[in-house]
Amino acid sequence: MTRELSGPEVAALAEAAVPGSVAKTTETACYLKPEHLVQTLEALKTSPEADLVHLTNLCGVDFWDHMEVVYHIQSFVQNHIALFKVETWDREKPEVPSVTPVFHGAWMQENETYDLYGIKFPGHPNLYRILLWEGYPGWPLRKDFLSMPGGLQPGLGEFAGVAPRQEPPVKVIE
Amino acid sequence: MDGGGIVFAFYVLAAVTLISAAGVLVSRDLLHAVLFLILTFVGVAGLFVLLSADFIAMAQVIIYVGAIAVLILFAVLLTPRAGRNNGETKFALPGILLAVCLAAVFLFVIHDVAWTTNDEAPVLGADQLGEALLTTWVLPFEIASVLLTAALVGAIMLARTPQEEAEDALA
Amino acid sequence: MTQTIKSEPFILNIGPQHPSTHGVFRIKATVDGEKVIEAEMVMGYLHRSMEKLAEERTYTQNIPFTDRTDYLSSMSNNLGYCLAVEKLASIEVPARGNAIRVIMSELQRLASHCMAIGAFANDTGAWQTPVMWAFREREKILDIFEVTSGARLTCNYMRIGGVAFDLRPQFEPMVRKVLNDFPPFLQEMEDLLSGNEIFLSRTRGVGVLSPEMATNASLSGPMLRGSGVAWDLRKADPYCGYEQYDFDIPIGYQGDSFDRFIVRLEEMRQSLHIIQQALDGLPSGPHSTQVPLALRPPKGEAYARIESPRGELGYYLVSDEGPAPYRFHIRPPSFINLSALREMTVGGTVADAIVVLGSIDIVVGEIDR
Amino acid sequence: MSIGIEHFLTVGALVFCLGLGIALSKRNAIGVLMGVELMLNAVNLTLITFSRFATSERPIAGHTFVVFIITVAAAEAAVALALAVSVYRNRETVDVDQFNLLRS
Amino acid sequence: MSIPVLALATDHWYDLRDLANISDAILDGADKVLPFGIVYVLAALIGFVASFLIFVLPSQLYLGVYGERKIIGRIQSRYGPNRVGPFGLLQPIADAVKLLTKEALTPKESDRAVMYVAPIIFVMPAVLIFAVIPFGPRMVFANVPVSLLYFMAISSLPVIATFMAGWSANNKYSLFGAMRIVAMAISYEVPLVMALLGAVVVTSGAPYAGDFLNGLALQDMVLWSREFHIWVVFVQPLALVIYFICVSAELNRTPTDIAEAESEIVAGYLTEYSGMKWGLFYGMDIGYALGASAFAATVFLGGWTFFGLEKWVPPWMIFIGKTHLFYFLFIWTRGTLPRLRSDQLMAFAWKFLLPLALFNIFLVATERMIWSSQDYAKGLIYVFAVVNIAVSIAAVYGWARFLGYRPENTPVRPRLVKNAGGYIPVGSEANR
Repeated sequence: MTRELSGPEVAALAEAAVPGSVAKTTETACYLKPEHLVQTLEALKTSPEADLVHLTNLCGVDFWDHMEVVYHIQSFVQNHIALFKVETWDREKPEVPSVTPVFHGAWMQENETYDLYGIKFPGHPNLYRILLWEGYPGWPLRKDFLSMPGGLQPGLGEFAGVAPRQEPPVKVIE
Repeated sequence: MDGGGIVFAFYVLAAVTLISAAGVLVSRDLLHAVLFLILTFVGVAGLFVLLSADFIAMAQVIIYVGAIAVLILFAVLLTPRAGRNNGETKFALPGILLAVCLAAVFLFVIHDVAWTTNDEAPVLGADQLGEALLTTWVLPFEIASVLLTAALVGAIMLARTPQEEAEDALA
Repeated sequence: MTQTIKSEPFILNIGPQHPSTHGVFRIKATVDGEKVIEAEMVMGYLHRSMEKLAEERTYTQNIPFTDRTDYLSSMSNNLGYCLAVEKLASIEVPARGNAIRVIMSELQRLASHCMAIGAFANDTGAWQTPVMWAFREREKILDIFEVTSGARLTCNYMRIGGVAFDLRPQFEPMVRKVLNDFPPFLQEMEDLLSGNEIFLSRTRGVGVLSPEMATNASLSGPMLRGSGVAWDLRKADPYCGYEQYDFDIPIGYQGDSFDRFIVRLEEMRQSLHIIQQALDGLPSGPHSTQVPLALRPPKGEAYARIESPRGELGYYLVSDEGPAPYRFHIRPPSFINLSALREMTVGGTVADAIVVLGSIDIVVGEIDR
Repeated sequence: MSIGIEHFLTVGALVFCLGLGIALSKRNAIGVLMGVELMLNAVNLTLITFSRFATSERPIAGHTFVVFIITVAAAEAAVALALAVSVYRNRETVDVDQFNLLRS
Repeated sequence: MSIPVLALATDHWYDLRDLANISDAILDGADKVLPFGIVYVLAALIGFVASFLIFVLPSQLYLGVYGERKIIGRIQSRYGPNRVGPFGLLQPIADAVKLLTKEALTPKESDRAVMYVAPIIFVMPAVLIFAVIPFGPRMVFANVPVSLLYFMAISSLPVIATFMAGWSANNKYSLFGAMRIVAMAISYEVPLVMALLGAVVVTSGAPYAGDFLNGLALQDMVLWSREFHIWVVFVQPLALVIYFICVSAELNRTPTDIAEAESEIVAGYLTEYSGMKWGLFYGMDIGYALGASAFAATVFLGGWTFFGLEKWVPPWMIFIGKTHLFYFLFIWTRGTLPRLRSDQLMAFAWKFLLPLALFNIFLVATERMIWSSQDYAKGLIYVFAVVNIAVSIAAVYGWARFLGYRPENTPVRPRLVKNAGGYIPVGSEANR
């Protein structure tokens, strides 16, 4: 059974590898500072006790006010999986350093995240819109994409008789 | 050589040969020129058949059409698009004039000489040719084989790139 | 005399409409003669924005979407998504439901690998025969799916907390027939292809991936195992009670296309073995737990993955206690397996590129989603 | 109406002169080569004609010559094409007007 | 120089064992009424029409189109055409009608003249090939003394047509097909000629009816197998194998169809063709394969003879049966084998087939010397047959081993491990 490392465990590993790299820790995830991201993952990949060699999953999540990039990294020999996150608070020009130099497998997934969220990955060798075409208006997986006039929001708002979802913290762009 | 069939065949074949040879001269596209050249070879092979040189005719088609023309096509493919222009040099006019003069001389000689001919076609099959090659002409035959080998080696050496030579030197 | 060599490389568009791209996928290859010197992937022709759409459907309504991603292995896709929701909402699945899920996903693996090796042989130029033989066997599995779920290709059979319906009485004899028919068929394929000198010379040493490269490029499934990395989520991270069953992980020797082919062939044998065990020990009891229709999982996130026929199929869900997932992310194995396509094709010929693409076993519906 | 030696010789002469014209006038090296091939073919035709019509003790000699000429032509074509390709590679042209390396 | 062929059948026109009787009767009758010279044209027409009506057209439609689809269907465990007519027998006609009514598109940027001419040039040699094939003792349209060379010469022409087709379409896939076919034609012509040379060395100069056989004439090769009661294939098994491989490479049949490799370059030189222009290429591909089969049946399988059976059964039926049998080999390989890469195919011609063909010539020339020194003893040829079969198998196997054929070193089953983990080097999987 693969052990899912808890947030503090991952943070301890990351701190041991690169001191000062952890921004904050939750129960499941370890938030890294963007400027230390590549260095930390590189160190964890080579260190035998962490052995985080397989970037299993990389995706973005939009939380209206900020966006996160989520990294699931797997170790084959230790058989554990670690969850890293990086936050970016700039909605106009979100940027997270690219981990493609460390994990070649991030090539496609960062392209996809850029395509659907507009998060730029400096250091990526060839960042382009992989699924949509160049010049496609907007970033479709952002929550404010295609917000309709009249205050309708994406997402399934409600069932009958259930209180509506709370207002988003960011103003909807018309 | 009488008979309506032979006369008809000769004129058709001569027309094919000459028209396609002229086509090689006038066509601007190198590839079209090669295709005309192939047609010329086929026409000449037909004339060989009329001259009851069956073996030579077949050898003409196999070697000229099957090998040399295909080789030329390959060379055309290997040179990029810019090299496929079949235009004339500045010496075109004098060259063609010289050819025309030479043709006039040839035609005059051909029609002026009283040729003594035999109407009976000599029996010249593949077996006679083989025997002649291996008895009377055995020395040229061997020299031709050496020439072919030399051409083979030379062609390979010429067409090699410096990279390939470097690779072979390492190997 | 200058010694520069000027050859004229030109761009060859392999696809989007091409017999060997298995859908609308395009490789923009720069070729020098027959040699590929640069390959760029162009995809997205089939993009249906599933991840966005799923944010507007309830958790149960999203199950049919997962059918349409990897349409050649819909059962596995259903399963991966249901596992993610169950992990998010902490739902237990009864033992019978788990066993049915195992049987179904292994049958799906058989069907998908049939298609994979058939299409792969087609890409090497075997004129339709292997693919037709594989289709013959695949039909039997699709018949089982039809009897069980009512659909052949997009089954929509798994539910959150179990499976949609219990098994029909004719299910067991049909599966037994498949178990009987498959070993001779696998032997047939081995005779037809594995020992074929032409097939060997087309696939051996073509598209070689070192284990380091395979790991670094996040590959999974037969691509990773073909390179000699023993990694199978059914062993490493068992789900649905895979730990009860006895089976082996097949791994390749040097990571070329032929290794991926024999790994797939052997995986089919192991799948048969698993189905045999699961069918013999099929527990009785409910096939599903009762789950509220308007499922509202607690706030949080879950990443669940399964070993789909193409590799690690992961679903990353974020819930905000709403009736629909706040974020629905698919980790599509064949999309990420393409990361190494450029490394495998550049330097080979165009024909090799086709073979490499066939050995990756892509499904364009899953790449573009 | 009958076909005699003059007819064949005329065809041979005309093809030869056309080949000469091509060889002298064409700019492309491969075009020049084609002209040379045509000339050789015309010579073959003439030789076979004489072998057929001439009163000789050994008429097979004409055929033998043709075999040798075909051999030489094949070798020549191979070498000439290799030359053309390698010249193109080094000079990026097959224009015979541009082959002026020996000019000071 | 031509050798008198034993008249197997009577001279009556109704004797169907030799269809030349009918045509002779027609021509005799026509000669009495028509002016001089017309009869030559008529003879050519009869020969053309008869060979097409009796052999090429039915074989092409019903073996080439229907039979091929049906047989490949059975190989692929499906039914094949079964909708049009009884057992789908009208399928080829339906195909032809469909092709004729389709629009033949020409791309805008193509070389229109060349693209138009290419299918026509492609068809011509396919028709010309059958001129020299002997269907029966007297049923040969043009019994030229160098008919074997004639076949070689004609079969080198379609390459030009396919090159024209590939070049003129101005499509990159077509250009790939054209490049490949030109490269392949040069390579495979060489072992093909070498292999046929072996057969010629066996047959030429053997005594027959007080004269000597001319090995370059196809009819004489048939007479050779009739005289010595053995087919050339038994004396020259290696030559037949090399011939088969080379000819399927030249004809673009499937194991070697790199010029129109469907999974790689869409349809190669045919990519831009449609309608009946494509249909001509498709139909004449079958025509060439039939011509190659007829040639192989004549040279290697004894032509219209069948160990004396030709006295009772019409020889042309025996010949057609043999041709179809050989054609079945093409269909069979098409249905079972994957395709080689173009460079592998080229290497196969030069590294494998050519040395074997040279070895074969050396072998057969030695035997020919022994045979002529023994005054062409009839029994000796059977000894040669046994020796040649054994030596050929040994030569093929030995040369393959020499070139690195090691089936025992190729694992066809993957390694099995019990537990997941990282990379497992080869050899250390036992302790997992």
